Amino acid sequence: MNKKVKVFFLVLLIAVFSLAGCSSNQEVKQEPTKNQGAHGKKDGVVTMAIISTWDTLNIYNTSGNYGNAVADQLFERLVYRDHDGKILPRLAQNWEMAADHKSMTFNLANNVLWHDGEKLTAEDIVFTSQAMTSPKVDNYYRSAFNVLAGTNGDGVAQDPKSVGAEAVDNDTVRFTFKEPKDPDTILNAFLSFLFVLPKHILDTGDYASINKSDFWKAPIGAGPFKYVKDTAGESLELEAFTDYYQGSPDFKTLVVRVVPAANLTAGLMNGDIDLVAMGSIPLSDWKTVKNADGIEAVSVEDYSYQYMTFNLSKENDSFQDVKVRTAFDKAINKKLLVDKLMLGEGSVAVGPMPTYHPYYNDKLKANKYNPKEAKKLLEEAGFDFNKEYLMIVPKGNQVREQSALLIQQDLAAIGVKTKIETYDFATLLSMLKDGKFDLGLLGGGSNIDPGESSVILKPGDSRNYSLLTDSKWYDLAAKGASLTNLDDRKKAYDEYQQALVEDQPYIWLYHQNSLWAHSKRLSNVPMNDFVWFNFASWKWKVSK
Amino acid sequence: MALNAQNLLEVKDLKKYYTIKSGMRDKNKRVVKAVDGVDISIRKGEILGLVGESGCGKSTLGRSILRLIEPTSGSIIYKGSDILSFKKKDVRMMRKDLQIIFQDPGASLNPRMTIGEIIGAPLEIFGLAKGKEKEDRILELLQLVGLNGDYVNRFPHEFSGGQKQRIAIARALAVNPKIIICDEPVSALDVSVQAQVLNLMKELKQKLDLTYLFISHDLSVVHHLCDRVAVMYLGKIVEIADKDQLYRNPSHPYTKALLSAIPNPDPESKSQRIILEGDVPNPADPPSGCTFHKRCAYRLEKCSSEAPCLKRLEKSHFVSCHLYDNESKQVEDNNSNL
Amino acid sequence: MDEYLLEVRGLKTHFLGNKGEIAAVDGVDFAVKKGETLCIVGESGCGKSVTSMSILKLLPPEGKIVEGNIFFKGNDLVKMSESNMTAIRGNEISMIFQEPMTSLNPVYTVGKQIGEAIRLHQHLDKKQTREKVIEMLKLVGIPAPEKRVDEYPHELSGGMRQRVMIAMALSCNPELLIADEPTTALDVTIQAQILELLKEIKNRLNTSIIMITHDLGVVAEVADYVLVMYAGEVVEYCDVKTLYKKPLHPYTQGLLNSLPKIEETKEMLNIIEGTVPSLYDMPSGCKFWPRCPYAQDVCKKERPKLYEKDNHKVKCFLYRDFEKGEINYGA
Amino acid sequence: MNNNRKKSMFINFIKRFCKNKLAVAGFIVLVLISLLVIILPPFLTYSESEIDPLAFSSPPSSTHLLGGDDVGRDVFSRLVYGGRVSLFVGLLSTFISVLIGIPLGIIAAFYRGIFESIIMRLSDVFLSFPSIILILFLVSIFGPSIITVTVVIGVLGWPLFARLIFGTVLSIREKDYIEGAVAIGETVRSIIFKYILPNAIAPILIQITFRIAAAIVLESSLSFLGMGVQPPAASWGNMLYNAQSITILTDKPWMWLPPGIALLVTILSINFVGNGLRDALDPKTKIS
Amino acid sequence: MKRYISRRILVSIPTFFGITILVFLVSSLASGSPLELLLSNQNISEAEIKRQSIKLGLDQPLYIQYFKWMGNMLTGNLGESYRTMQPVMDMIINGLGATFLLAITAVILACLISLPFGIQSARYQNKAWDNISSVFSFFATSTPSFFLGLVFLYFFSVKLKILPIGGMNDIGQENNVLSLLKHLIMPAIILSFQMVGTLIQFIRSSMLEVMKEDYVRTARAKGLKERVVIIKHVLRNSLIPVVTYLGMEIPLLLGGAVVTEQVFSWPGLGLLMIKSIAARDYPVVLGITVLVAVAVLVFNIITDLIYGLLDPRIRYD
Repeated sequence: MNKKVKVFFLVLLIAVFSLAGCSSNQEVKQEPTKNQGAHGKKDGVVTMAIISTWDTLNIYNTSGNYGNAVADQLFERLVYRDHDGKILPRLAQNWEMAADHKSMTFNLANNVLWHDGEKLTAEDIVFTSQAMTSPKVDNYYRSAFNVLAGTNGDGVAQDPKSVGAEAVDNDTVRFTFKEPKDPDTILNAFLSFLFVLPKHILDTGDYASINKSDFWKAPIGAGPFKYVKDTAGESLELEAFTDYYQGSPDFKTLVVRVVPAANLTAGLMNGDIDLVAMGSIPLSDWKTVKNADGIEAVSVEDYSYQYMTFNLSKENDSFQDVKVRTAFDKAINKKLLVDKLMLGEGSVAVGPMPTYHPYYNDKLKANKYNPKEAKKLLEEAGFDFNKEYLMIVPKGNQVREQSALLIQQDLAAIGVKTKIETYDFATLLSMLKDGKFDLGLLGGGSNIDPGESSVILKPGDSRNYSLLTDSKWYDLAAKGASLTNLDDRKKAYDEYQQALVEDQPYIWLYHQNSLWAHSKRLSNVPMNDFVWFNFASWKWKVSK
Repeated sequence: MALNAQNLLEVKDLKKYYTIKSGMRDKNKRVVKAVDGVDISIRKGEILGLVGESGCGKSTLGRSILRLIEPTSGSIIYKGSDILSFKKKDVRMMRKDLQIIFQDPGASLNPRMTIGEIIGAPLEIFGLAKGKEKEDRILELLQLVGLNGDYVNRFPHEFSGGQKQRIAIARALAVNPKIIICDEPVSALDVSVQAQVLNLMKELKQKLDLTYLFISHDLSVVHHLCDRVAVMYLGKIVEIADKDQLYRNPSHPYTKALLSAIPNPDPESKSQRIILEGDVPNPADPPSGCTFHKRCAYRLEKCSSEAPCLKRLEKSHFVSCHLYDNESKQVEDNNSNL
Repeated sequence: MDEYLLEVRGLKTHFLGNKGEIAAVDGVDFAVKKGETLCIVGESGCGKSVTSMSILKLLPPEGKIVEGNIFFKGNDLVKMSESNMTAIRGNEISMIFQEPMTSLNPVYTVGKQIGEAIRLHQHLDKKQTREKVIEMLKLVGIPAPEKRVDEYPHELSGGMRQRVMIAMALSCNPELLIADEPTTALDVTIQAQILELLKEIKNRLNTSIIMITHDLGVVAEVADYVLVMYAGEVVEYCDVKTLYKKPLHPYTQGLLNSLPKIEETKEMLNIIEGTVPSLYDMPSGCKFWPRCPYAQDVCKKERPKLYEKDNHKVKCFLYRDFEKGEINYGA
Repeated sequence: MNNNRKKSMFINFIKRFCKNKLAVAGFIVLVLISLLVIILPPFLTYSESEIDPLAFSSPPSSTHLLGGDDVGRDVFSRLVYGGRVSLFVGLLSTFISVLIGIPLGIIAAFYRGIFESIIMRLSDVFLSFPSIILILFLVSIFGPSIITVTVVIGVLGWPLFARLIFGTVLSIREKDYIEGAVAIGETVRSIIFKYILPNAIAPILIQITFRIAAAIVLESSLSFLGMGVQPPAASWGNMLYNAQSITILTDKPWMWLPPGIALLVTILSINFVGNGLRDALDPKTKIS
Repeated sequence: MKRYISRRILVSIPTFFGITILVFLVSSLASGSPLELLLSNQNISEAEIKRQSIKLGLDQPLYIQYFKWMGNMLTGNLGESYRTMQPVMDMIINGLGATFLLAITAVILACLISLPFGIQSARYQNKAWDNISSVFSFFATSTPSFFLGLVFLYFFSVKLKILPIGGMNDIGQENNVLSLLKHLIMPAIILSFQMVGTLIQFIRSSMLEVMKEDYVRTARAKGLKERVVIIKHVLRNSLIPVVTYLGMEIPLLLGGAVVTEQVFSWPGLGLLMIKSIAARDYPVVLGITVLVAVAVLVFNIITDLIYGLLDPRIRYD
């Protein structure tokens, strides 16, 4: 019996070690050659860091922005966009909006190949549109498709044939819309998320098979890089697609690696990381990074915004009076937030759109920081100074958590007592929904569409965090979205912004810059465009 | 069966079986018959010795009488009623009459209580004395067992083994018991101290009119102290007789071997010794028939199949052995004088 | 000197206890000849075990020999290096202990444990060792030794384990066997078996034995010479018959008298009053005087010497005239 | 008279405890720390969440003894308030563990049978499970806060005490003096309170000390992981939470060294005291 | 033996189900559905979130959800992560490998460090060596691992720059064992540190206990050299409780490495747990919890078996 036991343990031991071995990979491919120190580099390898996992390679099922960083390497989009919102051609060489604004035609580059060598045609785009509007397919971003004819408000099309996408010829695709649309809306809101999928692989005749397909484990796209292998949630290895129609990337391997924000700086400095793509370098490390040799650090103006929400539900009458909300806006020293917490790497917000937004209303009459006036306003409104107001803050964004403290101090200066509580996002959301709060700090902003912020102003929507009942502000934004004339649209959105300042359904606090950096090994990296997940990695140059 | 007038306490067919479930390791539950049908009676004013080797069940028997261990079956008649049928409350009251002294005096006293508290505890429990009366009684008891009254406030660890045993005796005496069960009270003590305690016990017995059940493995001590002796082997009484009869005329082969095995403190006397073969069998797996037969030099054929029962050999000399099947006088009330 | 196998002279072993240093063995002299059995007898704490451990220098870390000599075949063990000691232990002098239940390592088979000493001292190979082990088991009367050799101690009864211990001790044909209370933990019938075995072995192998015991019955049974110890000192030392016939020291007398005996019936036992004094708190003068019925003034002040007559040594002022030839038997 | 004896036993215990110099040092440090966190707060210039706009990440100075953190809060104040939280969580959670564990352990040991099976099997499950995983899980469910953290750590600590008291009671139950107590007619109640508990108190006390240390470490680990005491409240763990940035680690040691050292010193002191207690109370493990 | 193992497994089954039910119930008490987290991405529409939640069966009664989950689990399918959409099983196996590597290294390290310390301090009780190792073990047990981790990071990564700051591999060096070792060394040391402290004390007291045993005296009386006595007789017997302790400790390490993994971004189960908790990724959280429970049950059995190997008094049949 003893012998058996010993054998058993031996086997167990071997199993244990082989298991441990598996995780660190089985074969040692090549010994590190030459003078590779601790952080030695292989030529032709560029490491791109993101701070959170891309979750899935299925771009239509990814929950966050980090998936986009990967998707942009693997898949092609029709157009892409620079930092200022200017649309640049990519798969589509040029495009034309029909006169009735009900259809738009795109001419494709004609030498585009999939990673498996097949040719990419307009049929692929049509297939993608039809598949992603099919109710049989999971697509978180389906609502972007709701501009197309044949879809309902959520972007679902019961009959794929009816979807407004057609291949005019191999290199031409035409989208038709339910109602007249402005080209900006189409290019910004819709095409941002249209990653083209290969029909020749995914079209099995049954859309339901798309989600389950093994395709997503090692997707074949038409982007600058090919999938090689990945460790779920940790790292992803991509290889340059030498037949890429815009020209092969300058280096052989791109590694996308999940690195906690706290480790970004160290990684950059010791050469583990070549490029910080998604997620900011911690502010506390910013100085270090900026001053480091061999690192190109860029503070990129971001289009996201931070705001404070009020509980405006019927049960809570503390903030119903616009004077109170205005007073709060005047009481908060937003400049201090930007200067102290963000070390100046950001800007004070007036509305959801920053001053560099194409639709920014430069005639906005914003409230000025003035605690004295604020206090007077509160007194006029008969504000209850005895009550302690609960301010809830989601966990995770350090600047936001810290801003709560400064805001608390500012409010205390005008006699408003607040209590800060920090919760994880899920708990916070349910508190918001149930109205178990007085004030809250949140953030938003994810595309350049000027009406993007209206979602938090729509009564009945679960993102209506201030629990608004008045649809006034939402209607203003909706009006803007329906117009096809640029000037009309601009005017409508000016009005929208002015209304937000006057009524303060939310207090717009600040826009925080994204702090990104890359090794000086790399050049020609359009870091500014990264805000829109446009990486243009085929243009990066690596110095030898 | 009527209680014999002489008998203060009668144990009838007492059995204590343990099941050992050695947990995960054992699939069969095994039964250990620690005490397997013992009939014994203690007469008023006598010292009954109970001898046997370790594991023979003598301590279990002693503790069962006090219901410190719950016996499996049988009866223990004391003052006309069966102790085993007592409810909890009655058991406590019974303990006023029946007391016990343990082998290891070091372990039988609560290390966190002073001597006064230890001796005073039974007084309080039975409401025998309070306040000054109690203090006096404690002093009296201490003097009775030959200890200095100044010791009341000391803790047990400050005493030697012999003194601790005296304290234990004082505690047992506090309730004025009728019977004291002495479970190897001197075997942990040195020779010189053992003699002191033995003398004390004898003295107290006379002074306080006590009855002892004296459990021991030391046949010399038993010889010195006891009036009657019962020999136990593997849960059964194999022989019981008056002291003189037993030591002069041991009848059971086991008793004979036991007696001959005692080293004699006299280098000149070279008595022939009976050396038993082998060890005491595992109580969980005893031999069939007479449990002694495998070690017995006189074994008969039937010993391996048939278990003998106690038979009277002479007046108040009983033995459980097939050797005496024919000699033994058939007596009707076999048990009454055990 | 050469006639003695072992000679202990003025041995003093001290222990570092909680409350300071104590003299566990306070000047002990004795000697053992080839083939002779010496019993050291005394009550617990008298230093008899420490004496035996001192011989093999197996004292716990807090104990040390501070004075005296232990000559074994002419060599002083006290001065001997540890590595030379290991060559003697288990080989020329071996030992058996009181608790057969705990004296064997539970995780090794008995064969392995016996074989360990054999392989160490006799440099036998595996197979030879095993044969020798089985032979030893046979010698000590263990039935089916071929089977037992592969069993673990817990599978054996107490008596069997003590036999294993004896087998282990005898495995290298030692000249001296020290048995420290070898039968105390055993039942009477098993004790008889073991004593019988020891006697047989002594006769067969002519091994000298030092037996430590508190049981005067056992002493009478096996001893040639007896050393009575009290509080770390020798109080009486003579051959066994003399001791039982004519005990001289009041302590020895008291000890013998306090034993209940089957041959005689008396109402009360004779006792020695009081208890053994604490080693921390020894009386001045003779250590026994507080319990001694014959204590005189001189006993309280001076320590008696070991007085000797006719090879009968006793440490008591009652016999200080021994040397002058006058014998004054106490009582 | 009796009290005198007990008093002298106590003095004896103190003497033995005092022999262990590390334990005495630990005790003194603990007393100082406790006094500091209890008495000091009202006298502090800055409260734990008060922001001094001039003290953003400022190094130690005369106004801010240990400097300011990255929002300009006084590190020293936060250290003191954080100490309050850490000690509070440690003590209260241990108290909860004792309150649940001791009765359950006694019930299991005294009534055996089904009680023993259920209670001990349950404690096996609890003990063999990595408590940090369980605590993280529970805290995430019930929402992190001082109270949840305390309660969860406290509740999860019960098996330690149940096990300990179970073992102790069982071994004491085997002692002859319990049988002696039964023989003189003591009731179950007085056997528990007069005979068992006084003899079991030493190991419990020792366990309590070590558990307090462990609970403090657990709390600070949780806070360090961001799942414990939530900002703006301070705790030593969540002060260290921010030190996971390289710059703070390298350039602003005043922000992470003080809470770390405070934690280390506190835990070390408690462990020293626990060890001293063990030496003084439990003669078995006493050496020399 | 076989019977023993199968019975132990049988006994473990109700415990296992008990744990799953408990964990599942407790997780249902959480406020907020995990999918609501998607609301933070403003590009995802509410309608799609609802569709997804129906697809995942989150609208169904709890017991149905439990049975579905349980049924899947029995076929080895722990569901898919809400956060990463990966099969939970794959994620756990990935993390388990990393954690196991870390844990085993730490255990081996702890043994290597603590054995000589423990043995020597038991042999030279109350001598200088003993005092040093006792103070060392106190520091080891008292230093919170995250603090020590930060200090190590500060010295070895930031100041001396000789060890990497975190992760399991250098980028592009996934197959380089040397690089793996470099990454492994700090977390393994930190993780082993607390164990070292406990182990030293454990080995020391266990050895002191054994050294008092009669059979050690027997061994000495046989003439064995002190070294042989210590190794063959004292150590062998002292290891029995030590192995039991380790057997208890290893499964605890599987989850207990949370803090260390966080400090060094070691991609193990602990880190996965933290991330999943933050994301309300219940399939993963439940999966890890259940897996750790199974590991604990399995290790208990293994420990028992090792115990039996070391101590022949224990028999399984």
